[in-house]
Amino acid sequence: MMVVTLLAVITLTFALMHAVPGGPFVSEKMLAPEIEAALNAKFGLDQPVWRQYLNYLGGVLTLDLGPSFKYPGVSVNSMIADGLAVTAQTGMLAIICVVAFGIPAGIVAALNRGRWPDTAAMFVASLGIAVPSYVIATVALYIFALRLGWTPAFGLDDWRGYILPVFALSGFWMSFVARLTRSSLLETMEQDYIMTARAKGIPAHKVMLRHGLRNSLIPVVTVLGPVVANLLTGSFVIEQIFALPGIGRHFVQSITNRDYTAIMGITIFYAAFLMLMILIVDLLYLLLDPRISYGDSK
Amino acid sequence: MTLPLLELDNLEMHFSTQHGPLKAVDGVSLTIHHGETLGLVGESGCGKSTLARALIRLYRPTGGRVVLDGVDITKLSVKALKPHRKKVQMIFQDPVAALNGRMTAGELVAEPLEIMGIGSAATRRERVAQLLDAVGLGAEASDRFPHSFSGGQRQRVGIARAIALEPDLVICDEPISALDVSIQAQIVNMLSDLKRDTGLAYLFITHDLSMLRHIADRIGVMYLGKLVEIAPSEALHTAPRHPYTELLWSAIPVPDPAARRDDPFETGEVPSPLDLPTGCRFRTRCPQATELCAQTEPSLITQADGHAVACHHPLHSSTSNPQQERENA
Amino acid sequence: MTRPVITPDMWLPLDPKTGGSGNLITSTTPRGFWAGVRGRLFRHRPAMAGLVFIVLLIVAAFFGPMLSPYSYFEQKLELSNLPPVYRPYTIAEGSLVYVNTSNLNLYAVSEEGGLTALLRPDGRDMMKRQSNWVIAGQEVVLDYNQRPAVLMIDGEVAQAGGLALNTRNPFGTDQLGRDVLVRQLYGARISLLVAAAAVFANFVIGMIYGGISGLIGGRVDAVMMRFVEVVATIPLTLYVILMMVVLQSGLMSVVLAIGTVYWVDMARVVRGQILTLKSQDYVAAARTMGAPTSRILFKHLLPNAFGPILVTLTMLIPSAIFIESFMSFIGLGVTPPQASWGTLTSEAVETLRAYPYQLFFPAMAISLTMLAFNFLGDGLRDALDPRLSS
Amino acid sequence: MSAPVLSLRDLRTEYRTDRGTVQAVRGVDLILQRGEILGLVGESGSGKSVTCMSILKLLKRGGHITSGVAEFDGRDLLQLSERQLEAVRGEKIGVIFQDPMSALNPTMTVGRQIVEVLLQHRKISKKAARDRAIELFKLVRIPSAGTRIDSYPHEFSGGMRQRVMIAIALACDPDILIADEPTTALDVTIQRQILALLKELRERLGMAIILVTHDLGVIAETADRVMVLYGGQVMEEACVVDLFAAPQHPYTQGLLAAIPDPREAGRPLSPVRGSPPDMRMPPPGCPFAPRCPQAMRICQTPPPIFGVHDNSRLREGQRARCWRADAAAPAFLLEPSS
Amino acid sequence: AGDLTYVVNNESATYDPGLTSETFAAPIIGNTFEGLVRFTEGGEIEGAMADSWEVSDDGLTYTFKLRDANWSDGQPVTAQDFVYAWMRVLDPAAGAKNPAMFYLIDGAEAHYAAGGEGAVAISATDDKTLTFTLANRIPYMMQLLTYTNWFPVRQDVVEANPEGWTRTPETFIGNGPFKVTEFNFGESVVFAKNDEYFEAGDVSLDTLTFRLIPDQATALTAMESGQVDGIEAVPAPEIPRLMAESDAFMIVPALGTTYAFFNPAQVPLDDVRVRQALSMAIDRQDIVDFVLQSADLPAIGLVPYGLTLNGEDFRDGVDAYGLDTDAQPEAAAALLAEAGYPNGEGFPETVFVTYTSPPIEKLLEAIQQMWKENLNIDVQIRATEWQVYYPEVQQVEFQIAQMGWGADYPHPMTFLDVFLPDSPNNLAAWQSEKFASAVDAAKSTADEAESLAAMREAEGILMNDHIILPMYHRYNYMMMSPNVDGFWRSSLNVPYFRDVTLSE
Ligand SMILES: Nc1ncnc2c1ncn2[C@@H]1O[C@H](COP(=O)(O)OP(=O)(O)OP(=O)(O)O)[C@@H](O)[C@H]1O
Ligand SMILES: Nc1ncnc2c1ncn2[C@@H]1O[C@H](COP(=O)(O)OP(=O)(O)OP(=O)(O)O)[C@@H](O)[C@H]1O
Ligand SMILES: [Mg+2]
Ligand SMILES: [Mg+2]
Repeated sequence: MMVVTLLAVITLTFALMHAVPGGPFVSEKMLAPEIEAALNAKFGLDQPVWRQYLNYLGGVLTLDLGPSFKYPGVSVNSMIADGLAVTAQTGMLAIICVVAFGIPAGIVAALNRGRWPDTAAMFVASLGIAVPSYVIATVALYIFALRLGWTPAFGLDDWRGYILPVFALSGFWMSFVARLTRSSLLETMEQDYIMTARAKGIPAHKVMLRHGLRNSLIPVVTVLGPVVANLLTGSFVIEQIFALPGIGRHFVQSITNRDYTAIMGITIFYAAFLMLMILIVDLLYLLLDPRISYGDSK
Repeated sequence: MTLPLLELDNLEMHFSTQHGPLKAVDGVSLTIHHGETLGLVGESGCGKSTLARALIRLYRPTGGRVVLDGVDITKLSVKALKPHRKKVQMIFQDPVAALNGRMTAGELVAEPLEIMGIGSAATRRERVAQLLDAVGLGAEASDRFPHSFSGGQRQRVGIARAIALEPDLVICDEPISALDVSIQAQIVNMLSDLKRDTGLAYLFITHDLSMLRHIADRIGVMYLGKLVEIAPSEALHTAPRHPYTELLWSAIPVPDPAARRDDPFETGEVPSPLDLPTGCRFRTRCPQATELCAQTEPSLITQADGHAVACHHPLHSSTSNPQQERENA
Repeated sequence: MTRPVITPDMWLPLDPKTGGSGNLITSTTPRGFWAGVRGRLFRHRPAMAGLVFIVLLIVAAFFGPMLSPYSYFEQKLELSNLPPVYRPYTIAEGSLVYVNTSNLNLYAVSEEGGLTALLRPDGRDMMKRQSNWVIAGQEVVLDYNQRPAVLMIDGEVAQAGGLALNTRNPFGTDQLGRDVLVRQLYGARISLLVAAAAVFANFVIGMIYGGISGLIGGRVDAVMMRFVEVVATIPLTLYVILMMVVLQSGLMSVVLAIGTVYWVDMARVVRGQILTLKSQDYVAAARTMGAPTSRILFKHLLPNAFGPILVTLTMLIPSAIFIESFMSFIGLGVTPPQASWGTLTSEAVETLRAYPYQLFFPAMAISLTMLAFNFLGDGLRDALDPRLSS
Repeated sequence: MSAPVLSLRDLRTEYRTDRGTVQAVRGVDLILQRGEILGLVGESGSGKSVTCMSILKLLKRGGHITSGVAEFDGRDLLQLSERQLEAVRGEKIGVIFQDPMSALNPTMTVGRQIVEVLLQHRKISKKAARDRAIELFKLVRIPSAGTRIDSYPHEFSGGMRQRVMIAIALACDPDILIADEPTTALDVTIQRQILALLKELRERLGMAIILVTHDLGVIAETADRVMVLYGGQVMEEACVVDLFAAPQHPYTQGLLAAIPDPREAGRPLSPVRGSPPDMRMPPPGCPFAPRCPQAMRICQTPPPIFGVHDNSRLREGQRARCWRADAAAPAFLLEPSS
Repeated sequence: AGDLTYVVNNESATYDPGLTSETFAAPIIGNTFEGLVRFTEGGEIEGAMADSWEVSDDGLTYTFKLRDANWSDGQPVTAQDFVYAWMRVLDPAAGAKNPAMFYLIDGAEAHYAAGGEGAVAISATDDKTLTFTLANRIPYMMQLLTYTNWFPVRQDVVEANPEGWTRTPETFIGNGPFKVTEFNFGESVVFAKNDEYFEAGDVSLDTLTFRLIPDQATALTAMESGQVDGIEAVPAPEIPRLMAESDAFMIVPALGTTYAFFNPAQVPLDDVRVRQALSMAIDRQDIVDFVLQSADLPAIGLVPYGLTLNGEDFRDGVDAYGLDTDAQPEAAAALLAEAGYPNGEGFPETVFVTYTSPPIEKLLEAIQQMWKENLNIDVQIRATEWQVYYPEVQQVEFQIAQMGWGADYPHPMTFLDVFLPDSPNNLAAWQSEKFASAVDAAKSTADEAESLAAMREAEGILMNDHIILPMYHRYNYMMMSPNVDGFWRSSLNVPYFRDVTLSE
């Protein structure tokens, strides 16, 4: 199934990529036709598309994503590997932030439903959702790096360099997860078994954590799965603004450059990653709710 | 004899659990005729609800057949099943879970009518009011939500919903245990009237044996996934043949403080459906158990008087003498 | 309890007619789930505030631009980048100026407090970093050798006055001297439309798709979810570029692009919810009644999954607004000089350092709208849960 | 008579909904002695469950206790903070909820749900808690306790879930057990065993039990004293023998008359006529008056609850909220009672 | 001594001097390689690898004597290295982007067309003598030689790893003042002083880091917070502020002109009066003052200021072609009326296409509004991604297209060449024999004054036909910390760190 999906992704992306105008050799200046022809011949782009497609598939089978068209001498494999090394650092921290702040914020808000911690948390969360990451990043850079000088403007050379990118990366998802957790938790807290737990003399916060939370996590996990895939494969905006050579930036640039092999390679990588995460989410469902089964319903 | 309304042929429902297969229903055969009330009693956890759910195709039975009005519905597709749905309705054991909390009582009761496209909105509303009245809720209940009802009130919504379509068969999974006796009486009367007037049949699962005696034509007794005895109501009450039935009978509480029994009631440990005893399933608790019981599983044998029992050593039997058999062993 | 005075006739049997069932409330008009929802929603104060805000916004977006003396495209280049509030300097009685320290221009302040004209310097000394004017007979010098620049009137360092409102352009002007307020209102039309499209796509496609996938389960679910993965992974940029090449650039294309790809998150959230809910007995009950899948989905499952759905929906709104600006950037969306909140925000971000306040209005507009939607969503969620009504 | 372990005075609880306020409990008094089993019967919807849940302030959203005192252990439970109540719940007072199916957390194994309460109130190891849980499982007759303890609620039958609830409530050997229809889903053999278990605990630990049930057989076999509720008020209270022998309130009489008689199998049963009151707008006088076959004009005035002191017609310990119990009531109204 | 960090905004596709045509590669190649000759800061040609040179009388044959200089691995730079480098550019299999630049050498074009076969007039007579012969006289040949494509490369290194040799420090062997010590793809390139450089004694920096920061605003933040020493560009909206207040701010002549193409094959632009009206209706001064707010100069011609021939700036005394730095609304409206669109009535739907770039879009919005106000016509703006825009423009499927040109070498011809009939960059497919012959005349004469006159004539032909709408001549705006001395950036966009010293 996974292979079929991947094949579909490859095929569609390949088709899409060749369907859109432009090509890897469009640059600042026009090339004379004979020069363009020479370049196309060199990279095999003079062959029919189906042939290129088959050739490409052949390469993918051997796990070789080929050389970058735009950056000769840089292999797509190494582009992904190096990019991942950078992206994963901020991505991991961002995921930790999302989970470590988003979920607790949602819990606190739910616990204090209608009181000020709830209002405050949800106000901040609404802002976090309403203000896109590039605005957060730019404003944060302006304030913290320039005005206050607390953080560097770019680079991950010391821990302070991580603060702004991680903050900008996680802000939206943190807010979203907080709101989702709160909403789901409030729903769960109306169930009869919560009353049972309270009747057992379990303190309110434990009731919420032990009985409420787990039963509320399905939507949160649903959302978190792809978020993990997204954060670990990078965000173009953040990597662009903070000058991080991560996958997200490589990916968007590969599209701008019509760097065919890079587009394909990163898409495949991302697709595989996303599928893995969604698989994990589906498995987590089973863990979270023993009533779920993936059999055909009667 | 006319075609039975429902026929279960060796119905099996096994669950797979982390502790291995759980034989919740393990080969039950029975028939229900039009206009008949079949009571079903048995140990808690013996598979009554599972049987009910399997025969209504909420579970896909793992074995056997369910024949409804001459049609085998065991393997029908969801679509093909739909016309048969109308014939069988169910009152669920758990009223909280069985009522959608986002619908008012009125909407809940109107739902089957709507699905089957019966009547106009106005006539439906009238019918809903009628139904709610019939179950003793009163029309003002129609715009309340399940959560605002007491346990018994909820159950009555479920009952009203199940009879709304005037089905041929209503499966009642403990429909009245949450009701006070007066309302029990009211509902039972209503169900009887319905049966009389429309020829409705019931599969009535309950633990209230005295109520069952009152309404059931026949009663089946289940034990650990098996039907161990089935007989006309009166016969079963006056002369139970299976030792388990007798045990059950002896445990009925009597509404008379003078007849109070304060003895500890020890009947041995109930075996687990995960780990069934060999031979007769009741033998571990049976005072009459013999070697034979441990080896061969008795099959349900219908005797001349229509009384069927699955026991090697039946009690009160006209055909066999338990005393004698015990000596033989 | 005090004992009532008892008269002998009180011991007579009660006439069944008078005493009868006076306890029963007759008359209650049948009220369904949705009627209750409406009632509860109308009593939810934050939700109503949100709703009122959104309605006002829509009204303002459609009628506001008509009332403004400016149009969204009209430029006044020399009055670019003016702030909504400023501190004027008094040169002489009735002669006020505003100094824009970011581009070192001087603007005349009208009697009403509007910034109405650029005052071109009479001279500029690059070496000393000074510009000079003669205004109302006074020698005015702007010295930008120091930071922030200092205004000197007749050799004296002048102090700026208190905050004044720019009455000509209450929200200030943008890089091309256009009125930000009108552009903001105009942008609301586009962004709200895009938001509505996204909401619609999510509501219709996302909910139905996810619902069916979760409810039917098994192989159908597997295939449908793999399709979601495919949609989620094919590069959006390429897709948008293709749309742009195939279709005319414009709002409809944006709506179409968003509609076709922008429902996968919702589909997955809905499916997750359905998976937990479908094993509930009330679903079983509906099945025994022969309820078709669609009814089980819409009547039973989705109303019970509304919490996360609404949260997801409200969070998708700003994303859609920003996706629109991204699409516009690539060339699919609105064309210049049209503006949407998304494009206004990106423009403001570009000039963040020089004119930080330009970000305020678009960001505020989106944030307030979001808050309004969140309030409304929360209210709706509460209203949809009859248990919460108290 | 020793001091009661729980005394509840003038409890009033209402549910505020957007369709009006439901006056679920309207001034219930209740005295529970140590080691006593108090049966609570009454009309469905009469406020039995709400009374039980009010004692520990376990009301669903919208529920408000508007007055009352629940004295336990020298303290008024209704005045305690949530934190203080937590120490009482599960530990001193155990609760069995009416709906065993939805009252268990579907995503937690039943074992953990029992272990949890033990770990909360007892300083014991996880292992010991688990052992105790298995023991409790055996006590409530769940077969192969050792393995089924790791099952999830949905894998249990209704009766088994109910027994899990019982096990949870009994886990800490509470002083008071509030059992709201604890055996409705159990077959009679197990029901009898469970009731025997409760009686044994009462003997052994002096546990006091409030037993809500509709099964008058169970009441007859188990309860010491019985309270009959109707319309959110106590209609009658008596020791179990007196109640069955000489019910004073017409509602109680009607209730007893509705019990199916095995000798009359197949005949229609005789329910109390009429329908229950709408508790958003309870009748001004006696709540039962509109349905009472013997209603009098005075019944439109709320009757007080009469006790022995007010009226010699009642037996010791018997109370009834009916004007006919009033000393002033004309003699002709009184049926020859047994 | 010292370390310096300089911010660049783009990753270059390749750092191979022969293959690239990107401006982004120039900073790296310009500091690691040197050609035969180079520019001085003042714009004069001086010898680099070449010690001396001779040009034959017919101006066709060039002979260079190389000085003793080494590659960064210590091997001597030879004439064969140049021959190899140049012949490689002319081999289609190598994939060079700019072989057309070499077509002026006799036989080169045919060689390329034949797939790398056939004689080319380039030869090394010995290790230190290099000769080549042109097909036609090229007045600006010496300037051309400063372009990276003419730099030498080492055959052994290139052949060992033809694609990847520029991506690892070990194989990236150059002959310039710095050598690469680290390549971090997408992040940075780190250089150290090249001790083998022939003027190594003049180089004072120990290490030099080019940090890639794609976002100009971030780069500016890094600059203003002192994290870096120089940035190659500043965000357009910041120019006025920085111009006024920053000591580090630098304005560098760029030899670039921003203009729009009119497509004379499309209605209504097929009428020269319409083209002229459109051109006249925009206020170039306002654009510079209020839209760009920079030091850029309003353009009313193609060739930018600052190109001097025969001691004269090209622009001096050149006709205004009916244009002005200010708008001429009345005259423009009159022209438009004459063309049949009085007060803009009946003006057909016209689309102005451009590529996505916020400052350019702003500019076009201003122009759009000027047309609306001055001519009462509505012109649509359509901005698309470069990759979509450029091929579309190449197909001549546009009405008005935004474009610009930057000099490859400091000579007016680099601008005029664009409009030759066979130039791939002649996007409007404007065919003018007169223009071609004027350009030819300018190239074939050895007399600078004559050549200048011919080029001015050529520009006149172009401008009078109003094929382009010139907007402004651009400058580059960058920042370099005030304690960096000796830094200069050529008008061809190469920043030179060779002579940099750091003061405290
Ligand atoms: N959450 C609620 N909101 C509104 N009304 C409620 C709510 N819960 C209970 N009620 C009402 O309060 C009254 C008392 O309910 P309660 O559950 O105590 O009845 P009960 O005596 O336990 O009945 P049963 O025997 O059916 O369980 C009923 O009229 C019921 O409708
Ligand atoms: N989904 C399931 N997965 C695994 N086991 C199950 C499942 N449902 C029921 N069982 C098991 O099947 C057996 C029969 O359950 P069922 O609910 O049919 O009992 P019952 O006769 O209705 O009992 P009760 O009278 O207590 O309701 C029990 O042992 C139960 O644990
Ligand atoms: Mg059951
Ligand atoms: Mg109750």
